[in-house]
Amino acid sequence: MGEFDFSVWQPSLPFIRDGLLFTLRLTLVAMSGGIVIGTLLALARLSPIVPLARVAGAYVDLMRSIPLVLVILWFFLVIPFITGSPVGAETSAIITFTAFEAAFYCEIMRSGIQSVPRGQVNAAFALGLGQAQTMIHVILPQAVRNMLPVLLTQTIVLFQDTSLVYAIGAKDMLKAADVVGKNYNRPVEMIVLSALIYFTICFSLSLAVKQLQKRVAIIR
Amino acid sequence: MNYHWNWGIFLEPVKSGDETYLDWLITGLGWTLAVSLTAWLIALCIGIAVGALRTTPSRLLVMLGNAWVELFRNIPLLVQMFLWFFVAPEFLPREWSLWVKQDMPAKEFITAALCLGFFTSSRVAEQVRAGVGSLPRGQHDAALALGLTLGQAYRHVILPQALRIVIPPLTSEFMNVFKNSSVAFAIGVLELTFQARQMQEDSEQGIETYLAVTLLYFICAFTANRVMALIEARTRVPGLIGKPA
Amino acid sequence: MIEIRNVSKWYGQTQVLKDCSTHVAKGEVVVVCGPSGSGKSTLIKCVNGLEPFAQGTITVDGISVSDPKTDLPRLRARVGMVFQHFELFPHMSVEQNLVLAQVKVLGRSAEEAVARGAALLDRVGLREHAAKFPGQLSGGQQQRVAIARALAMDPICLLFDEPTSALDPEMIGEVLDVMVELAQEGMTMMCVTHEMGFARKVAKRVVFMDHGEIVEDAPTNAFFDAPASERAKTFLSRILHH
Amino acid sequence: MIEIRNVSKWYGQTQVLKDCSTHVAKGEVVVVCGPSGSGKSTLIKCVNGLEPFAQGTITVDGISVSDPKTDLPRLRARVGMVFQHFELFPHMSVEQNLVLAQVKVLGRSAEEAVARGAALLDRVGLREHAAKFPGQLSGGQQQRVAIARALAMDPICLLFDEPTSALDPEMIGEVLDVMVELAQEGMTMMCVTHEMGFARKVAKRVVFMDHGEIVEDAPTNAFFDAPASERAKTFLSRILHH
Amino acid sequence: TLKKIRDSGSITLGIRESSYPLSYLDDKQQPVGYHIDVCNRIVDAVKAQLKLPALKVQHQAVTSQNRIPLVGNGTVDLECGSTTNNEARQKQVAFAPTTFVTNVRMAVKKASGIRSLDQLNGKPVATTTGTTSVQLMRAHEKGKGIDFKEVYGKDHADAFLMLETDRAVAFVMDDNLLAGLIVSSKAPADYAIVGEVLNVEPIAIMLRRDDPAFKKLVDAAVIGLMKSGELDKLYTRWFLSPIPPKNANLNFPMSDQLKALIKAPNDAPAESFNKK
Ligand SMILES: Nc1ncnc2c1ncn2[C@@H]1O[C@H](COP(=O)(O)OP(=O)(O)OP(=O)(O)O)[C@@H](O)[C@H]1O
Ligand SMILES: Nc1ncnc2c1ncn2[C@@H]1O[C@H](COP(=O)(O)OP(=O)(O)OP(=O)(O)O)[C@@H](O)[C@H]1O
Ligand SMILES: [Mg+2]
Ligand SMILES: [Mg+2]
Repeated sequence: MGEFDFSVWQPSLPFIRDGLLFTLRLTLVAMSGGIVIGTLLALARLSPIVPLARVAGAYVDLMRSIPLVLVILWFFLVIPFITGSPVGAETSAIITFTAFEAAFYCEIMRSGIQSVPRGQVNAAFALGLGQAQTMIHVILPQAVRNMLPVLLTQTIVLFQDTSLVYAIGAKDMLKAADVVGKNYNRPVEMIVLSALIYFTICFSLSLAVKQLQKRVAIIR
Repeated sequence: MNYHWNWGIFLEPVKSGDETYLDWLITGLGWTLAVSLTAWLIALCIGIAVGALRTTPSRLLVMLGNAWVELFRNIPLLVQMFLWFFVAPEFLPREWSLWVKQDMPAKEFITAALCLGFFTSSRVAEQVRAGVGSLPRGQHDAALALGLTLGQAYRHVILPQALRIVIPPLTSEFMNVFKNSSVAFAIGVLELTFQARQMQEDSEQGIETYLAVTLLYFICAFTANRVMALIEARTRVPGLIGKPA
Repeated sequence: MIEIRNVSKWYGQTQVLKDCSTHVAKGEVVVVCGPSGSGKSTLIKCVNGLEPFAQGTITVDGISVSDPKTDLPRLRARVGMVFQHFELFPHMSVEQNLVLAQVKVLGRSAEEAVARGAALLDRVGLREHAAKFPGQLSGGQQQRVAIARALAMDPICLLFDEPTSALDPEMIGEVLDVMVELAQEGMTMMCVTHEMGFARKVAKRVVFMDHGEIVEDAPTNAFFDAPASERAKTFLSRILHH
Repeated sequence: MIEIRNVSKWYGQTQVLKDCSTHVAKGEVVVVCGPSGSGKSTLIKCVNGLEPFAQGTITVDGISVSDPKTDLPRLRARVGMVFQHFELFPHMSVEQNLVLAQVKVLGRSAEEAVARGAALLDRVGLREHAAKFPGQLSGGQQQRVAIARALAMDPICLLFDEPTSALDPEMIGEVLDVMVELAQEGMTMMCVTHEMGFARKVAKRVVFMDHGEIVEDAPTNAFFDAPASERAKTFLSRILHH
Repeated sequence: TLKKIRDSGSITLGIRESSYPLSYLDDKQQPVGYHIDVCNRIVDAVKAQLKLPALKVQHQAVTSQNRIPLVGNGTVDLECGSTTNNEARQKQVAFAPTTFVTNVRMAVKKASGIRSLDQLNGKPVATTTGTTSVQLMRAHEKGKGIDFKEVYGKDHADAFLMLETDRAVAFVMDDNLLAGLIVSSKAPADYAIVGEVLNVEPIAIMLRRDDPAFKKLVDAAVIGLMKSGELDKLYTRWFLSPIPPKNANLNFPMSDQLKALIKAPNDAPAESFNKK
């Protein structure tokens, strides 16, 4: 194949940008949705109501045991039967990622909640706070702070995983790069470009996480 | 649904030969296991070493360890597979490159196992570092105070405890290895995802195919989970149940 | 004020409280002591319903703790509790620690709660630390904030679970001083502690526990001068010996 | 035996040890005390090289700790150390805890090491617990195992860093008893502790630290009867007060 | 389907992203190609029949893995890619009359001197994962008692990359795709399509099964194109003139089979072709 020809990078930029926007949107929506649903799932898993805990546990274990590509494919094929009408690839991707990542955020939040010393619960109860008040004012804020780095690390993983939407033909950044690579028959150059972009973004994010960790860590 | 179900499909012979579709899936499972287990072994060895390096007092070693981790965890696995398979050999001298590309035995398998192994090692290293960091500093001091060298302290005191602590997150990683091995089809390893594509193209019973493959992946991940649980139970230290070390 | 009658409790197979009975009258200070694992913490947590128990009854100000009809949060709001490890909320400033329950449980307005909090901080000598976070205070200071937090709810009685045993020796004094003052003002208190100086000074009675049982329940002087049981005797000699 | 000369140490900008000098002669017991954060742990960890220091010298049995040519592991093997939180290796049985360093550092055979371990367990009264894991022992028992572990290396001197301050009051006695016995047998010891009874009984001198400085270094009786500095006086009154 | 289209006011076309020149993305990443044009004509017919001139046309990228389920579950109404019409698929979906015929052959580097499949014994041969070519190669190996070292790309471009980077000496695939890959490669003159035809495959537009009304309309539209000579024009535009993105000319004259099919349109599966 000989020498590389990086001139293909220039015309690819608009598509890369569009793909990146989709990737970011998907990441953000799935992250916020995933954290909210994940937290609820975590509460369900820790709740004393056994059936509820079981169901949530089964959901989480199932999601954690299947490759994401297959989950994406399944949702894409199955959602039309639930909703009665087909949804676009992008909507399907957003729903899938939220549902899938919720399982992972659930595990993180669960260990976050468990990392709060039992004495804190006792102290809150002893002050007369109710279950829900204790959860909202005392436990969750500490759990989130303790787990913030892990939550963000998971989000970086999520950001990388969005590349798997190729399975249902949604156009994320990697896909855009891929198509340009094929059009100009410069696939290798485009792979190198996407590797660079992913690395830059993920690396800056992980640096940011480290900074944040110092900032918000609870002084003990 | 407008779909023609055929659950007997797995026992039917494939179009081009005397194997059945089930044989295909079994071959696929075999390669999936081979890639995953090899990668996991690589990931454990490198991950533990790199993770431990990152907790040493030496600035240089810490930086090397950090570089390794950041490099391998910040690029999607799929992209890394491509880089290793298509880009890396181009930097070798011409004859080597040709040998790697045409004659190296099991080249897809080796590339996939190494790539997945390195990728996972960066995550294992991160967990191991966290595990070592969560040990009380006094353990390190106590080991040194007895006259153990730093190496002996890691070998006998620090790592045995840190590894026990990180078994739960390592369980997740072990499960992930099986799931992530599905990306190896991209460079032509004949593993489960590859066989699934081939089977659904050949048989046109896509849904049955993917259900079966999903189930197989689930079983792999679930087995991994149980194996780790067994290890966790086996290595549990009496008197420490429930207490953080 | 606090009536504990024939309380028993099991963790799985093991019985951790065996038919315990005692009481604390209004304005009285009762000290609970005994070896580690004897069930002191468990007993005191039963008093405000933090631990459920299988048999017996506990009433606080006439209200039964184990009655399912009792509004436990309301009851707890009237019983202050101070823990061995302070258990301040680390993500909130000292002031917020004092205000939270006043607003959420008693429904006080924010200003009112802040004012009450400031007054109590003043009282424990920590007015200037209101804006700090617990992690920025020494152990002794944290424990005094915890006492102020309990007092902010205007409790009818206070429970203490080894309030000084996680403190540096130097700081024990400052916390005990606050506790002695409270006792002298007539606060009803039930204290798990091994500070025998404190017990001698303010306790009306000492309750000695071992293996989940209340082995001795005697007026303070009688307990120190002539413990009735052998177990209490060895215990006392061990902790007073050095 | 231990010579500390003009040692200074910084953590970033803050100086945690300021020109500290003292010594422990062979067979002597020296107690170090002072408020929390005054640098006691830091100083004692400098003695066996667990903490590096910027200025000054420390020699143990004539060997300089900070000399880069010194074989630190060998030196440390000859200096026993006992920690506040015991720091037994939780994943090893009591016996393995005692054997590990004997085999790996001193190169003893396994049988020899086990025999020596058993003898020492006997001595601290824990022979029957050899097969247990640290998590299955009480705090006092763990600390006695930790002392046995240090003794198994046949050290020329022992360093203690608040060996009793993480213990339940009942268990302090059993650990102090072992330490007193060692002192009376002529072991060279440097102890960070607030157990003033112990200090009075066996210490030759008391070193008082505050803010990283050695404020006072006096014979035991002189220190207790008439502390020279104001800071030592208030400190003593606070910890003896209750 | 027609009712659904009327109710939703939109029709969804399934497109492929790199099936040159039947259905692929141009340099603006818009779907174009011979089959896309055919589909657009069918859509015109749908608009006319439903009297819905404002009918919205949506595109959904599909892959060889998901195209059939997506047609089945209603996500895609017309699949305008490069789907081979065969018996197994006819159990799942219906096909419009065949609009293209492809021959499975191989591409090699001219310099390699390879002219026939038999020369490939023991050599690495590339193909694309999950395509019928894989089976054809295996069947051929068995028949001739020779042994290829198969290597697999996850899509056509990857498989071609293997040929380009010397990981493989030949790439076995549909000839129109090979032609498309060659013209857009860095050095089109280096490659040639050679060797015997492994299989002849009719390619057609795919639609849902058991929907006679819709099929009738689609059939009529396609046959109309054929009868009017419109299809010839489209063929010329895509196979015999410069096309995007590189403005290269495939120079791929119409095969006799396709000429015959235009005269007598049908939707018979591949099996009936290769029987003859
Ligand atoms: N959650 C639990 N599950 C099982 N056993 C428990 C639990 N909590 C406490 N115990 C057991 O109950 C007994 C009493 O515990 P408790 O904490 O009340 O003792 P204590 O007297 O407060 O001791 P300490 O002085 O160490 O605080 C102990 O034997 C303890 O092991
Ligand atoms: N790793 C560190 N980084 C920065 N400062 C430290 C570090 N370790 C200790 N210090 C500071 O050094 C000073 C002395 O600490 P040291 O642990 O020696 O005190 P101490 O006298 O042993 O106190 P205590 O009685 O609490 O054990 C303290 O102010 C402490 O905050
Ligand atoms: Mg207790
Ligand atoms: Mg200290």
